[in-house]
Amino acid sequence: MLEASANSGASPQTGIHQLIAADGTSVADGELDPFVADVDDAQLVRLYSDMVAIRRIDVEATALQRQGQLALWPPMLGQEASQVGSLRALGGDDFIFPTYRENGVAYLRGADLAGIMSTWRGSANTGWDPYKFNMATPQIIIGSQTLHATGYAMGLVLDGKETLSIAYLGDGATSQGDVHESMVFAASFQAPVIFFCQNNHWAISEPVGLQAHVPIAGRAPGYGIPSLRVDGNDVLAVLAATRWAAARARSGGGPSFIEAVTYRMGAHTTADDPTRYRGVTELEEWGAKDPIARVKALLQGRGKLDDDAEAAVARRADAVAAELREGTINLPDPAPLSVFDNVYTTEHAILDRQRDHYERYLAGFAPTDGTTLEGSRS
Amino acid sequence: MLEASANSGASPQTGIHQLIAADGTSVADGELDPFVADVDDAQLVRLYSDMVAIRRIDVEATALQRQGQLALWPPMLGQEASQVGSLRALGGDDFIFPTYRENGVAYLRGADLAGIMSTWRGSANTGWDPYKFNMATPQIIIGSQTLHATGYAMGLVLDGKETLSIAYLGDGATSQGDVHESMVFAASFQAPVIFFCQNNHWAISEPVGLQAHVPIAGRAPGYGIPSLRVDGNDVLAVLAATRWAAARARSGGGPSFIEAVTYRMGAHTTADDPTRYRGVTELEEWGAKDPIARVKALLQGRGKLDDDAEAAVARRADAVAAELREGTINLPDPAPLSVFDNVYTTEHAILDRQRDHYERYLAGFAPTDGTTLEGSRS
Amino acid sequence: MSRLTLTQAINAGLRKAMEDDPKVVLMGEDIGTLGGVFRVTDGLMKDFGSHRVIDTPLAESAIIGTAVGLAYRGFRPVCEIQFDGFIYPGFDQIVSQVAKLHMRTHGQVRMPLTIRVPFGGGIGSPEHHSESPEAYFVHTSGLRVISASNPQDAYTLLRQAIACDDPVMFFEPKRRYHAKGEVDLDADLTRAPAMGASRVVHAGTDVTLVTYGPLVATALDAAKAAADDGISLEVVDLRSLSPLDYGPIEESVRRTGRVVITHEASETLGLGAEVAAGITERCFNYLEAAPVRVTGFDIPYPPSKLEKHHLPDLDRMLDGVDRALGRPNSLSGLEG
Amino acid sequence: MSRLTLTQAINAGLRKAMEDDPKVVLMGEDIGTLGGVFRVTDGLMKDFGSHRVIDTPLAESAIIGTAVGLAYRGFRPVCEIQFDGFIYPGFDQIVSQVAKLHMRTHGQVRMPLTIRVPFGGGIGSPEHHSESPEAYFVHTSGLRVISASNPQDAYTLLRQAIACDDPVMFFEPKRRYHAKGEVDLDADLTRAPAMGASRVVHAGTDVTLVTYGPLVATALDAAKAAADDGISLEVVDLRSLSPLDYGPIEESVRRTGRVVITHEASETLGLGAEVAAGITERCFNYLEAAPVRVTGFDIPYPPSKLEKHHLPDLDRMLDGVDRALGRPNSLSGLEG
Ligand SMILES: Cc1ncc(C[n+]2csc(CCOP(=O)(O)OP(=O)(O)O)c2C)c(N)n1
Ligand SMILES: Cc1ncc(C[n+]2csc(CCOP(=O)(O)OP(=O)(O)O)c2C)c(N)n1
Ligand SMILES: [Mg+2]
Ligand SMILES: [Mg+2]
Repeated sequence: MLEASANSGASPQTGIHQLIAADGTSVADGELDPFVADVDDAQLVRLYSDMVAIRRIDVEATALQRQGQLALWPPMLGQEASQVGSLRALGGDDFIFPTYRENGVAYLRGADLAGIMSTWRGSANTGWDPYKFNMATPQIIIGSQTLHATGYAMGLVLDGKETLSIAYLGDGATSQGDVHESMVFAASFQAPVIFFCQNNHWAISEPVGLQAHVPIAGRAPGYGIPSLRVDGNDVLAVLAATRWAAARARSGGGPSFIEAVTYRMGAHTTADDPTRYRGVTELEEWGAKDPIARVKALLQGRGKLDDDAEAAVARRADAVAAELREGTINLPDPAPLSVFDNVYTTEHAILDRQRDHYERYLAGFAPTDGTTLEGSRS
Repeated sequence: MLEASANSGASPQTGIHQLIAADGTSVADGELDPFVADVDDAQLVRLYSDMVAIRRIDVEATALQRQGQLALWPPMLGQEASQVGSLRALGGDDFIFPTYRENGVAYLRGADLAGIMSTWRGSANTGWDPYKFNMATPQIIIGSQTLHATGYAMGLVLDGKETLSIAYLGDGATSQGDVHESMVFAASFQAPVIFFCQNNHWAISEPVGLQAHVPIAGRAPGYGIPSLRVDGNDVLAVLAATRWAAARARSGGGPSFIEAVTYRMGAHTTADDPTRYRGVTELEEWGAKDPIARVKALLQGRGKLDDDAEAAVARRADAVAAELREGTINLPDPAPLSVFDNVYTTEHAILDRQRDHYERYLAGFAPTDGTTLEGSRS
Repeated sequence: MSRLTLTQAINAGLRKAMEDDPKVVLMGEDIGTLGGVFRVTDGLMKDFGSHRVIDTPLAESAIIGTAVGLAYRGFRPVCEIQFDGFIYPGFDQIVSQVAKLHMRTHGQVRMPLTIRVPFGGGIGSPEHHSESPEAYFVHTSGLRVISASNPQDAYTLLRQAIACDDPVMFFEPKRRYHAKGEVDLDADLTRAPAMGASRVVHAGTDVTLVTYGPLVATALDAAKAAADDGISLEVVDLRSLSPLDYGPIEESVRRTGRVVITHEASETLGLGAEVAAGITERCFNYLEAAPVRVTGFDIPYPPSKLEKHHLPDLDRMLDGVDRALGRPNSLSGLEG
Repeated sequence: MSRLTLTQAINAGLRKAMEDDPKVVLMGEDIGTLGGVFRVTDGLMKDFGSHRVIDTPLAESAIIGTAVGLAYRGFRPVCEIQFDGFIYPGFDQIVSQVAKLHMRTHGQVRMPLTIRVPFGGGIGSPEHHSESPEAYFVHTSGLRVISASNPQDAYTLLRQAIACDDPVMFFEPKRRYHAKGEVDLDADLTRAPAMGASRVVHAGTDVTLVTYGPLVATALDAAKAAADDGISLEVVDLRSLSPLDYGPIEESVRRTGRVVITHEASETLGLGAEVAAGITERCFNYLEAAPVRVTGFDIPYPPSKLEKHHLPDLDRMLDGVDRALGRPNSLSGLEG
């Protein structure tokens, strides 16, 4: 019988670095502790606030999808610590290459919420300027962005910069040839790139055991790339691990690989129905390891999350939700002739002719509502 | 400065399993010895004879290329132990997926020498029936065949067979995405496939250090695939390692990876000029580790290679050379209309029309030498 | 006769092929437990087991490449590529291996793969989910390329594709997945129209409208609309994109003298170029006007709010018909 | 003026581009120490350093994909693909990333990659070393596609390609690599013919013969041979395969009324299909005969002892010319 050997070893809970346990108690980790020695309670509150804010983005976007305002939404529910912890370890000059799921990262990086949503509404392919936020736009072709991050990091070496690039990727992505080739190039050229893999246990309906027979973090050393396996629901551990990798990159140490072991609590996207392929036990089990609840417990245990602080966190989340909703609903539809925009940087005899023909064709329908047909070329 | 970190660590001479040292003395290896406990001197003489025979193929083919009888030839000089040792560990039902360089393997498998040469003469794309010899034809797209071998092995599981498949690959090939994906699939489906990598230190002009920062055999464990690193110039060690992998495959143990550390003593192909990129020191160093010389020394040391035995080995090599030359020179040119053969298994409206037109066109030139235009369709 | 959606018809075709031949195996991402993101393989893993309905790791080159190995071993793999835009990582294996192995081995190794690709736009999806990559494969010698436009054809053509000893790219018009039609599940394959045959799906006399896959339904609507306008369109469903079957088109164009070709793929070297060139070669003396192409533009697929401006619709088809007839149309007054 | 081979001209073009712009970097397999398997990059690593002439690991998807990352960072990578048949593992990165990123990012990210591909047959090589994959890229919106036929054009077009902010596929006719020609190394790029411009390389009046890359030389020979026969051929070198420049062809066909298109790639959806369709659209009323295609057959590239039966040569071109002229030819007496 040919059956994937769904080796649960692909994701054992052993050997995973952790700084905050699921119940909110602190855990000592000799390797990681030094990287977050400076993180005081105030900073922990900010990380908490970040997580609450991006969870709210998720809730709001999911609702907007149900209301028909978005065509699709890929929830990040459960992965807030991985997104927040990794992003907050980076400097503003570090360049990010995300997948489609790092919408929380994009928000924290400063991208406009409506811009982020424009992709999921279908009004634009992507919604922010990569150079303004040092963050590439969402990548849908699985694994592709890891090569871009590696090439960018090769460019950093050529330019003599001390910044880095980071590629986000999923557990499923680790099966793609491109991810392998990225590691080969990154190792050969000692490129300052961080491979940040969110092992959320699922690639749509496929469990991580189908992609990886043994823990994913075990792959990188085979290329000479050091790796760390951390609790991806532990924002401090993720922050520390990413700082470890960033420090290596900045000091000429080359590439690093991080496996953040987390869990996709929601559907793959709003188009997916996970009840078809996974049980509730697993969900309950992971629900008890919620990344936000544990920080809250930790802070409350220390008496560092009073009502005022909670209220401020809630206000921020409310503001985010309002801005998101408002911005999304008011996103203008793109102008018809903008389909021809930006295919090329300059003129193109064939496409320009098609545009002219289509403009003439549309003119035959004589719009009466005052809208413009023009794309940016006009 | 962006320079590949040519980490010599990519091929350290440490940690390499060996049973016959370069000077022909026996070496004990607790792990490998059991796999060749049955190999007596008579068998060793046969392995020696195999190596001498395929070296002669190489010499003869290289000469034929210089004489314009072959368009190209990829020498295997220096890699005889890797080819002979691996092939001789296999059963006749085990299916082989070679690269373009395993021409010695093909000969030992029984393929007709002229057939083997037809590819390199340009008179046929390939020259043997894969099903007759359980060996696929040469693969030129680097890495591609590792997926075919994996799929074949998946098929063996489906068919409930206890045979295996083996994919040959080079050190350069390990950088290709396909090789990675093969290991992912092989591990997931526990396919009985052997990845047999001949690290001959070069991929055309690129040293292995550019492809692999640390030893190649270190990659496989990251997929949960056990690997061995052996002296690829040691026919016994290669035989033992391949038997180890074969035993694993046959007993449901799944895939294995072998890195045979050897050296491409010749040019990449007859079209290549290695003096442009590598020095003589390296060549001399490896010349001293010749795979054939060491077996000869071992046998002579034991008094097991008398003049009669040597004469028999030489006679076989001479016969091979004569058959190869004779067969190659007499290979017929393919018939013009055979360009249309075997593109499809049955009729094809468009191609059949092109064939008819071309037949009519050629007929206009009215050949007078009695040759036929027909391909197999006639 | 059963009334089935296109997905149900394909599902039934897969089921029948698996029942008929134990060497048929399905491979792909999420095709097992989930039944595929479009539910095309729904229930098949349950009924045939995970050894014949194989959820693969996430790697398209490997899906095709291991299928090649399985074919070597005598299997008939049916690979699902989840969406059109994800076929490209498997392109090398398709072009350099699947298409060439039979010729490379002098006919000794057969490659009876079927590669199923949900293709085309119009479903409001993000980038890479609405591509029409068929031309790449039509240009690749050694492959056969099919596109079904309705449930009956889908059922029959898929069975023929799987039974065919050549590799077949099977393009499924995903935006018609829910369209229903009558399907004769017990029909004898040997009496069905040949896999390579195109078909006139609407008879007419003024202009020949050639299309395939998702736009066949639109073309039939256009024929109705044109009829109201007194123009009689003959609609040809190509069904086989490679090889092209010029028979019915030729016969039609010799009567109409005018031909419009429409598809979602970009114009330049889209299938319309081949049909236009091929029909001109075959019917030059019968043509009253240059063949007209009504296609997607030469742009990457746009965001979904713009897709209606990229995809040929009924109005654009009729505008093309006007052009073929020399009637007032969007290009009137322009040279060329 | 210097007398250079095609490889020397490309080498000079690379050198000039690297001197002019420090952001130009070369990447590829064996391009550094070895200078490339065709010696096109000979000496460049020595002169510019291994940080600008990068020997990469053996992985085409990564060569293109890391070049995308370098372009993100403001570099202008020039990637060498060792042989035509090895471009396919990089196809996904080219089609889904290189071609689309500028549009995807609303023009914010530019992809000024140049991808050099030695292409075509006729050099007696084994499989995968003689492919003509240009049509795949011509069909891909977002790319520009160039093929130079002589040293001067190679030098100029390559510099233009590298300077272009759009991605350019640069197809080098490898069997003409040793052909020599005069090259003006100091010519002002701003005064050179546009990168997108095709050119009449031999004036004539009876039939227009359109081609590019390796077959331009053959077409010029055919023009000479035809002249002996009293037939005057006008030969057009396309130079730009995408976008096509119809200007000179149109002008020519309006005079000759007859056109033959010839290339090594397979016929079905080869570039000839687009030229035939496009020219018919533009010149229908001037055409005296259907455009004729003289191309490689719809087969995988054959073993080298058979390649002369696949590749269009002078005789097959002239047979095509006869067909265009309605003179006795290989298809006379056949219908269609
Ligand atoms: C090349 C490619 N193949 C298939 C898909 C379809 N697809 C989209 S997301 C996905 C699963 C990805 O899983 P993982 O990498 O674990 O990321 P996650 O969605 O869990 O964040 C698949 C198969 C794709 N987008 N690209
Ligand atoms: C996909 C692909 N890219 C490039 C090449 C060109 N090429 C042929 S052999 C070779 C080097 C292969 O090196 P390795 O895998 O070490 O095998 P070896 O030749 O040393 O046996 C290269 C780059 C190819 N054949 N296929
Ligand atoms: Mg996942
Ligand atoms: Mg090698």
